Amino acid sequence: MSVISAHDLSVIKRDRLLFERLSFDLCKGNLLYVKGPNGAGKTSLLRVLTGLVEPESGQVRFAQKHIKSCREEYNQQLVYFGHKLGINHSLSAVENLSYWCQQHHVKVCRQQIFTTLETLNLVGLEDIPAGNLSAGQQRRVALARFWLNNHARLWILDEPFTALDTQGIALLTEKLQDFLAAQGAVIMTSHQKLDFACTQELYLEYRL
Amino acid sequence: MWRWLHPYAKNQATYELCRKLLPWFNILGLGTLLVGTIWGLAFAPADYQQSEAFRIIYVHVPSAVLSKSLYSAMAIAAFIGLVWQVKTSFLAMIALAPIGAMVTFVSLVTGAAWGKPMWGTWWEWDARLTSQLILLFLFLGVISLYKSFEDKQQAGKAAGVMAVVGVINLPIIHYSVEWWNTLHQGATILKLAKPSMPMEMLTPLLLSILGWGLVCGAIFLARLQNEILHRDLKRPWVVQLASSQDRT
Amino acid sequence: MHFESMNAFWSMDGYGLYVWLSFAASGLSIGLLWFDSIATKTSLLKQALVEQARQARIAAAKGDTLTEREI
Amino acid sequence: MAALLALLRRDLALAYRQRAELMQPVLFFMLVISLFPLGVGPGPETLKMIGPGVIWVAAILSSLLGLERLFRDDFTDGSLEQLILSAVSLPAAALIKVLAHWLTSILPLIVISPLLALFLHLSEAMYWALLATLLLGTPLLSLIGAIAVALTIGLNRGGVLLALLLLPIFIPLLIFATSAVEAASMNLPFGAQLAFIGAMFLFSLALAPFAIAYALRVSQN
Repeated sequence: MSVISAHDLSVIKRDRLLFERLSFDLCKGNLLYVKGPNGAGKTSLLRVLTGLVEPESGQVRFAQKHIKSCREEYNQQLVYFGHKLGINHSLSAVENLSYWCQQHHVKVCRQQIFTTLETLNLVGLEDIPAGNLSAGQQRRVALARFWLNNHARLWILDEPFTALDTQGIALLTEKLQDFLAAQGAVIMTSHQKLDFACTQELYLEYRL
Repeated sequence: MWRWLHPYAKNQATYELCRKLLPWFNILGLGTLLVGTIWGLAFAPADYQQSEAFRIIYVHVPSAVLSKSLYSAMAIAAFIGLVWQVKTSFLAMIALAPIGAMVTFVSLVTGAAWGKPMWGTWWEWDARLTSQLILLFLFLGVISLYKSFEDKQQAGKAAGVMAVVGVINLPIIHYSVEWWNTLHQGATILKLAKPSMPMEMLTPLLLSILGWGLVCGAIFLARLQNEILHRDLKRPWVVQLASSQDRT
Repeated sequence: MHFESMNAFWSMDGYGLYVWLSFAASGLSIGLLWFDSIATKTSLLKQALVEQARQARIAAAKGDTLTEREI
Repeated sequence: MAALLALLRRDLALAYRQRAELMQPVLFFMLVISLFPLGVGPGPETLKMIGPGVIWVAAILSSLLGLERLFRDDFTDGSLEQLILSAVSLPAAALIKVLAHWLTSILPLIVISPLLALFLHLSEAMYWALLATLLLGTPLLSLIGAIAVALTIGLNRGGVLLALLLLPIFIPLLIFATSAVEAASMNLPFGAQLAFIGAMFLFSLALAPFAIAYALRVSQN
């Protein structure tokens, strides 16, 4: 069954046509791997799919409904991991995450957040301001959302492996596989080589 | 309905429409403006109180009348763009803004030049002058907001919000300034009795207003064309147009 | 003609400065904006040609001919 | 509802952690006001006459200084993206953020206003009128200011532009507020002016959240 589909999407950014008439259909348990050189519009495509950016023409449908008409429902089922982490530097990891969970109507207790951070190898860093953490550690804090939000059906990740060490990459890959096995759908970009079972590929060309 | 059309057809069609209308506006506008101005300057009788100085009316009133209507037009264009997502509408909005600013500026300068001989001062914090000055600031605000964005799509939306916020505020500003002015009436302004204007003065005035309107319309069409060209610079039709113009 | 002589016309009964200032300012403002609109148009069309030349260069570098659809 | 409360709590906690930064507009407010007696002379009558206007102009200027904080950090670190993609309705969230901003950056100005009234020799009746106009009028500053901040958030250099966009729109507020205080100084009723400010406040309370939400969405393009 289709989770998210794009119909005739065209996107223009800063007066440059990134791509046009792009369509695809992503089903449960599948991963869409968006490839392409820098500047081809991968990030823009992902942002259009989340509904943050409006396409020049065409539409994105979530469970057959236009995402504009079911924004609230869509947002509850979606976790987006972008270039900007959404981690406030003055708040600690725990504060950041518990605030995020409340925003997304995810019910978690403090203990759960601590155990998740432990899985992500962040023991002892839970209570210090996130600004004092390294880039990779901050990314791990942001990634903890995928462990905490258990009612999402669609994950959209923009270059999730950047700045992660090998162990971090392994952790995330494993988590992605679990999610796909549990009938989730994933859209991601990466410069890493990916080996997942059910992978659809989408290649964006750089247009001058 | 637009969805069915070719995505770029609309801008091109608008451009063509502008191109067809432009000569008419140019000729009619320039003609009416010249006739109105020369009639007003040289043939209309002098005012019995203000003598020849009253001739400033033939530029002051048209610019003052147009300044408010241009702001409304700009805000309406912005509103259409925001609500019905008509992208060409934002282009019309930003084409109107500099014209509105220019006209408002003219009305301020001519107002000052009229005020000096009549009231003895270039500038008076009079209700009309003050709200006209604020109107100029609102125009400049919309223009500079639009210019600050590199992504013109986003720029149109942002400036559109500002234009609509401004038009909601405009009456509030106008009445509050008027009310403030009646409280702070300093040196009494010489209020001139306004008898109904005789025909030989009124006709050139109406002609001038019409002429200004048409000339502003012509400039608007030209600027709208520019905005469309700027937006579609990389589209085939613009390239074709450019090379055909280049050959001639 | 309302005025008796050209001199009377220029002096405007002593209000010449103000009247002519107003008309000059108006004419100048309209003229400048008009000029700006036309100048922008020519420069935009030139830019379009530059853009086309750039596209042609890219196409040449890619080794195939440029069709308009690809622009 | 819980999500909105969490947002309010987060913004207040953040403001508390950055309290040094929050003090700057307050100090600016006091400095601007103390420049006036130095500039126009210390005569109590003069000061009393210009006092209400000076306090209001200073309040508007210093509120502009703090406005940028409203969405700037959230925009740069990506929290805004996550907020837009959350289950909370964006206009409500915007209203909460404006409320938090008012509580943390404007309320301190009102708190120190008695001191400034003393500086400028305002009478007691004038002070109460001033306080009433500040309480009703400054939320309006925050609401309308938030629209302009949301519009300019994507720009790197929004500062002066923000003032350029906002100051013309604040003029009616300035007029009604200062005239209310002036009326109070002559022991005249000033209910009408307050009613006007109140009406403008309610009007913007109803519409501004939607404008802010729209502007925030545009900022993501």
